[in-house]
Amino acid sequence: MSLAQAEAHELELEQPAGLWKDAVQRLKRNPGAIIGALLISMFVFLALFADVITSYGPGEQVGSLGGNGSPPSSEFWFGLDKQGRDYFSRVVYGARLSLLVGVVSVSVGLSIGLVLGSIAGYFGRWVDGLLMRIIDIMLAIPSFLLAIGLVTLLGRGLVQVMIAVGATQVPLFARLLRGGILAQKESDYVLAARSLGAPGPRLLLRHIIPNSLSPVIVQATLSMATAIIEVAALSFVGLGPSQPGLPEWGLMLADSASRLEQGLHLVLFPGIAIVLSTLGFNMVGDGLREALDPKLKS
Amino acid sequence: MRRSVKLWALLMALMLIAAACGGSDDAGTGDGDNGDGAAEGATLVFGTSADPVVLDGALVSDGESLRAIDQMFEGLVTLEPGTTEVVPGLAEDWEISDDGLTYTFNLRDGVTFHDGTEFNADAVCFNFERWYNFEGTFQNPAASYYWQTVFGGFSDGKTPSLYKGCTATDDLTAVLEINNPSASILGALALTSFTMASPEALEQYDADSGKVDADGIFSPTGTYATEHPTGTGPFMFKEWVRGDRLTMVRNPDYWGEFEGNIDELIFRPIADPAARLQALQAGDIQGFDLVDPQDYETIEGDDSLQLLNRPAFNVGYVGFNQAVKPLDNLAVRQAIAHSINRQEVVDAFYAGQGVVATQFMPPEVVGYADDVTTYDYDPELAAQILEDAGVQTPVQIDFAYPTDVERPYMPDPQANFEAMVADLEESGLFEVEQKNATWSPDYLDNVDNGRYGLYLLGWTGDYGDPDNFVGTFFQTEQPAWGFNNQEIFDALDAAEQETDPTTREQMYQEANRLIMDFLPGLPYVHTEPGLAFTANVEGYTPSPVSLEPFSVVTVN
Amino acid sequence: MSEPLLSVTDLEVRFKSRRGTIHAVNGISFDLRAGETLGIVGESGCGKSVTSLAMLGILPRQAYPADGSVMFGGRDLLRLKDQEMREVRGKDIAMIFQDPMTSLNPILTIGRQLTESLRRHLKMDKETAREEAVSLLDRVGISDAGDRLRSYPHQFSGGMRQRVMIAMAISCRPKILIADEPTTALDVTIQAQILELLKRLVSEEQMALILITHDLGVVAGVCDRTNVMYAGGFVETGATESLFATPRHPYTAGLLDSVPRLDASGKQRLVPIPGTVKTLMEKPTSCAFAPRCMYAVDESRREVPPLREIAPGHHVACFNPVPESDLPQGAITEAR
Amino acid sequence: MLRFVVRRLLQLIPILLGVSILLFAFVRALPGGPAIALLGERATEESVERIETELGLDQPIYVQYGRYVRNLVQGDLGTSTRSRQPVLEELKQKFPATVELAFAAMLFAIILGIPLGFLAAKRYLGFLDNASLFVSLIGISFPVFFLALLLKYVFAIKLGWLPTVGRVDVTRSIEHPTNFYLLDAVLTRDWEGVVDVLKHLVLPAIALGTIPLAIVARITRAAVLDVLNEDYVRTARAKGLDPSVVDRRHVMRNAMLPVVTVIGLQTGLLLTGAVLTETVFAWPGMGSWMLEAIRFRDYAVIQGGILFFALLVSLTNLAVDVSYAYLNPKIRLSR
Repeated sequence: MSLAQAEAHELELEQPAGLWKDAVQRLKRNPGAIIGALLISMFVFLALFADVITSYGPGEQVGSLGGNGSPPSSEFWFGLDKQGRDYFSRVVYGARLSLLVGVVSVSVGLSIGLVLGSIAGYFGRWVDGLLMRIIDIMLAIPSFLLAIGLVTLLGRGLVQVMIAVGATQVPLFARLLRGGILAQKESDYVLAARSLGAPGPRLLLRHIIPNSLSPVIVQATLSMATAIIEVAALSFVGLGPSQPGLPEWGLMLADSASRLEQGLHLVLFPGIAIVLSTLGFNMVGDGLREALDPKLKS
Repeated sequence: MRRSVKLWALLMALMLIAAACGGSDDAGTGDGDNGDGAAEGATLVFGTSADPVVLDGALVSDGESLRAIDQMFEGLVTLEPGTTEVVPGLAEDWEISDDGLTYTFNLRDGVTFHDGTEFNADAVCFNFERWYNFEGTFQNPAASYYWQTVFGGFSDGKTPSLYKGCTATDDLTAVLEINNPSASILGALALTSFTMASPEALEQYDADSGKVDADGIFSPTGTYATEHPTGTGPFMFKEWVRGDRLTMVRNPDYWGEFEGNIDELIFRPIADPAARLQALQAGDIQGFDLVDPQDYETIEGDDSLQLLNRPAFNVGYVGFNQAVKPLDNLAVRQAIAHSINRQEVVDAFYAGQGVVATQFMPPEVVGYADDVTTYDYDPELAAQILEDAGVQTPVQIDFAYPTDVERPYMPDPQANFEAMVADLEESGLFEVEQKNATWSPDYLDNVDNGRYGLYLLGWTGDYGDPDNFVGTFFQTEQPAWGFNNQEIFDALDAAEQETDPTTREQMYQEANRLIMDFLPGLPYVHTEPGLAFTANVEGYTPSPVSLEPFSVVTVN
Repeated sequence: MSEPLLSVTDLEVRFKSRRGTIHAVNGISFDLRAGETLGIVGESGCGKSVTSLAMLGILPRQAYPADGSVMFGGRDLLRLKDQEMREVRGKDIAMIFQDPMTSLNPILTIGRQLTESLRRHLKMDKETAREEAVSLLDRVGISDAGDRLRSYPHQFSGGMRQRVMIAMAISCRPKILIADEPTTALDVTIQAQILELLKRLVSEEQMALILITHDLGVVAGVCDRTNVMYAGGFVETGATESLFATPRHPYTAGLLDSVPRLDASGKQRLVPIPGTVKTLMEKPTSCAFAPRCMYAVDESRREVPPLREIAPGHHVACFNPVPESDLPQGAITEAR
Repeated sequence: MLRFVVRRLLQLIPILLGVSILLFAFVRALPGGPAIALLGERATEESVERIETELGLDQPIYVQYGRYVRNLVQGDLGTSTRSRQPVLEELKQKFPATVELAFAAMLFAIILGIPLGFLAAKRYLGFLDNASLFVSLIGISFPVFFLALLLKYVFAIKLGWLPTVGRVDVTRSIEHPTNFYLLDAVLTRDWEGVVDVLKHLVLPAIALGTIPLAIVARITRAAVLDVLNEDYVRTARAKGLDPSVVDRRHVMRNAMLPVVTVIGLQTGLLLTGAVLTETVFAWPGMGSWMLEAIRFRDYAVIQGGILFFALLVSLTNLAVDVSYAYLNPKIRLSR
């Protein structure tokens, strides 16, 4: 009687919890997920109350122009950048931008992916074949080059950049959902429902999709992390959103890359901000994956 | 996978030790074996922004190719180091006929090409004839840009050509004939595009051959320009690994003196400006060009580095496209000029290496007028001008700047743009619709087709002649400027034809005054582009047109 | 009677888990003589497998032998250093497991896995080990053993894999063979063949066999003596015939009643034992079977019944053993 | 097995054709063109038209595509408008640079990742396990370019131990039979050269290899944990085999199956990271080349380069499947 059996044995003894209740229970017990959730909420807080937290606007010129900005001081916690702007408020407003980018691009990728995935999964045959070939083509091209290509094509407005980053996530979500649907389609409860004459589309929307959602939710959280890094990377190679004075972490990092010697803080603060926000999403994503994984041994 | 865990760790440790101990010897690998003191046979590694395109002067117009070719080739005439004054090169002296149509060059004796063949008048005429008879993709403006700018057409006569012919009257005398007089020919011949290549090598490595694919697309196939460039210059070609490095070595039997001590000159492309500076700091390279003004302070502050500046030979300006209302109204243009604090922009983003421009030419170029109308920063005056002209304020204007580009006259377009827009909007006289696009090709495409009202642009001169500045901008009607001012067009045409230097200078000064009154745009800066070197590099003489031989440089 | 080959006294095994310590085995003792076949029978979760793993010292990470001793060849196996224990494991005491489908390494050839113990313990070189492996496969009834060595586990049926497991176990001529539910995963016809094979090999090699199973039929056919185990302890031990004929512990009787009897005449009602085995979070202080036992008396709920000899070689741990009269058709009425 | 490989290769053709069409359309849809990119401020109306006719861009689109495919089939990827070199020639230079970097990064990830994952699994829920989980999470969240910058700043600029740019010390001339500098140096027994190339490889490989390292460690840990619970490991221990033998022959060999798949997939993703690492370390590879090509609208290079990338990614995936089948006899013998 290995420990796993003992554990499973006990869980059954407590009254059987639904998948979600059980997941939440497991999440609470997972320290990583908790830390992740704290990190995310910190950044959400920063994003929502940016104007309250910071005493200067991100674009407001407070110090002298030129030079390499000034190091952190009591008044300007993160110092000033070369345009004489308060770096602390730029990093804080950067959080608002990054979360916005993350949310929008993931929802773009998610929605298109869901549509493609469900069509492919549900109709199957040549529709599935065709869509999957398209997905293969998109996956064959390294995602960053795809993003660069799309940005060059669509232009470098903030919206276009978000769409480009979102588009690179589409194959991921499409495949995940298609896999989920195919697995569900063969499962007994679907066959049973269909034998009772339940119409296909209603079946698809009411039962099949909700049940194949858990891996998609995990992926959505992880994709938030990738989206934030990808936009910063685009800015780093000079293809990020191009509104003047935009407080985008990647851009802030790229601009001060050559002045590491004296402007180290100009690189460190945005860099660490990217790492922490991405870490938050990755941790919660991991926690979710473990919590939602039905067959998980202890 | 027959390795126990311990073995994995051992392998990893070994790799790290090999890497680390390798680093124990002198960190700066650049200066190779010779240590201190003005030792003989130094090696200098120079960080360039990109690979040269090809090493054939007649077929390139990009800066990096010109820099490499300048080290290996020489023209009939050259420029006094650090200036734009024409001095003898491979030609000891020359006479120009009264009608300005014949140029007789007396060549230096005893000069040989790197492949040992003799440099003589036949070689000179061989080169000129070669350029004149270019066809196919060689006529493509991206290749033979300078021939077309200076001489116009080719032997196929599609467009008229200034070039009439070249005859070698004797071994050391070459006579060049042109169809109509042009004062800028001599200055132009100092250009890298008109440097002398060895006829023997040109033929042997079929510099002009190429293949034409099924659709008539001609692409050169010869190896002359990539593996066997052969000139008369102080350095000889050794090896070129694209993307990695271009290596040149000292020409043992160079005809002139070779003041420096560089035996091996290496150009290494580092595209990212930040990476270039870091490589210099770490000693992996000993110098690089196109220093970002933001880094001037860093370099000057570091005593192991030094900053050199080229005399200003460019102009940064805000273009006004008069095809876009209301920019056709002079009063509006004047008000804009008075509302932009050009001094603050130059002080902030040019780290003291820039000076506010008053006209579309730098001071060093002949024809510069000291007494042109100037437009000092005076928002009240601007308001007054608009009021007198009965112009409704705030005036709606659109203003554009290019992204991801760095030019000597505009190292950080976004910073300049933001400061200027702030000035315009603070004056309360203008409402600015901000636009931007990627420099190449979208931004330039939009400017050339007059899609922007106000736009940030500039120009770096090719050779020390006013025609190469104001001539290029305003001698003909262009969509970018959107105006048709015959008086200016005629003044510039006449000035270009004038051969007498003093009258020519007065004519260009008059033209500049005319231009600045008409105010087709607002010049705001001349910069002295920066180069950075390690402290142990001496003798490098920055030149306005970037014609800088490394043969005079010493590395201690 | 010869000196016992193996004698286990008061063996206790516990598991560390998030909810505290689980007492899987609570003090069992038994001896084993050469050539003897001992059956350990009980429902799943009663700790029988854990006992075998404890004896070999291959308990899972969270489990640990809390008390008692396992004397073998004059040494207490529980106190041996792992290096010494590895000399015993697979050489003197070998083990076969329940599910042949997963007990063989899927990516190694049968030959490789067979010769492993030979080369480790008997320091055989490759060639002799191969020949020995071929003869072992013959002995366990696998035809054309020669080229079978190069094939992989997934190319064998369940039964054949169990035969390979047996060949591996006996390869070093162990003194004791422990078989943990060897036939449970097989279908009935194969089960009989495997049991026959085991009986033949045990007698040929004069090995002692501990057969762990929940299937009374298997025990009846193979074992000389049988110990019935419940909730980590023996409740009844003795010769198999007398145990089957006169089960004195209510649990053993209950087990026998819940097994269809071939010789039963007419309609026969199978009586399941009500309730389930409760996980023991602390050492039992009373008869663990009491809550499910209709013979339970007050004492059963206060003290742990010791094993008492109630007939020659027949012990029972019960304060109110099933009286002779009720056997064998002692109907246990519905739980009250 | 061969049939399996051939079938997969045949499947590649439609995908690569699809990629080539996508690329062709994408490139033509890009605003602006190569002409202006080349001429910069010097572009004039006619000069732009002149270049475009030169490049045949004024011909109808299907003609251009016909030419493109015809050349492609003959292995002619066209000429770069920027360097006037045939794309194939440049590919010979750029491709080995990126592959060498990707390979070094992957080697770094494997050499550290597998033992780390293995140790974490063995000390399940112990300190090392939690620590390695946390470190690998940070590894995954660290943007490549930020790490590259920090590594370069600390080890190259501040400590000066390692070079900041390029693949080899410029003053050293290494013959380049294969353009894989490490291989070239070894082939020509230029041991000093080997050390020098290694020194140039260390920082970029670590920067690029950190994310794969984190992923390999996590997958190895999960795989080893699964295998440790398998019955055949218990059988091996019951045979009295030494723990190292059990770990190596039984645990690791089985755990490698899922790890190999991940390593394969990671190599594909590495090419993305390469673009960033190459920019920071001025590494003359495909990544920086693609970036420049897109900026200069160098059509032939964009099409040829990305198509080659796609081919590379598909071949790595195929190699992964083949090695998985080879490692797992169940699949190998059933084909």
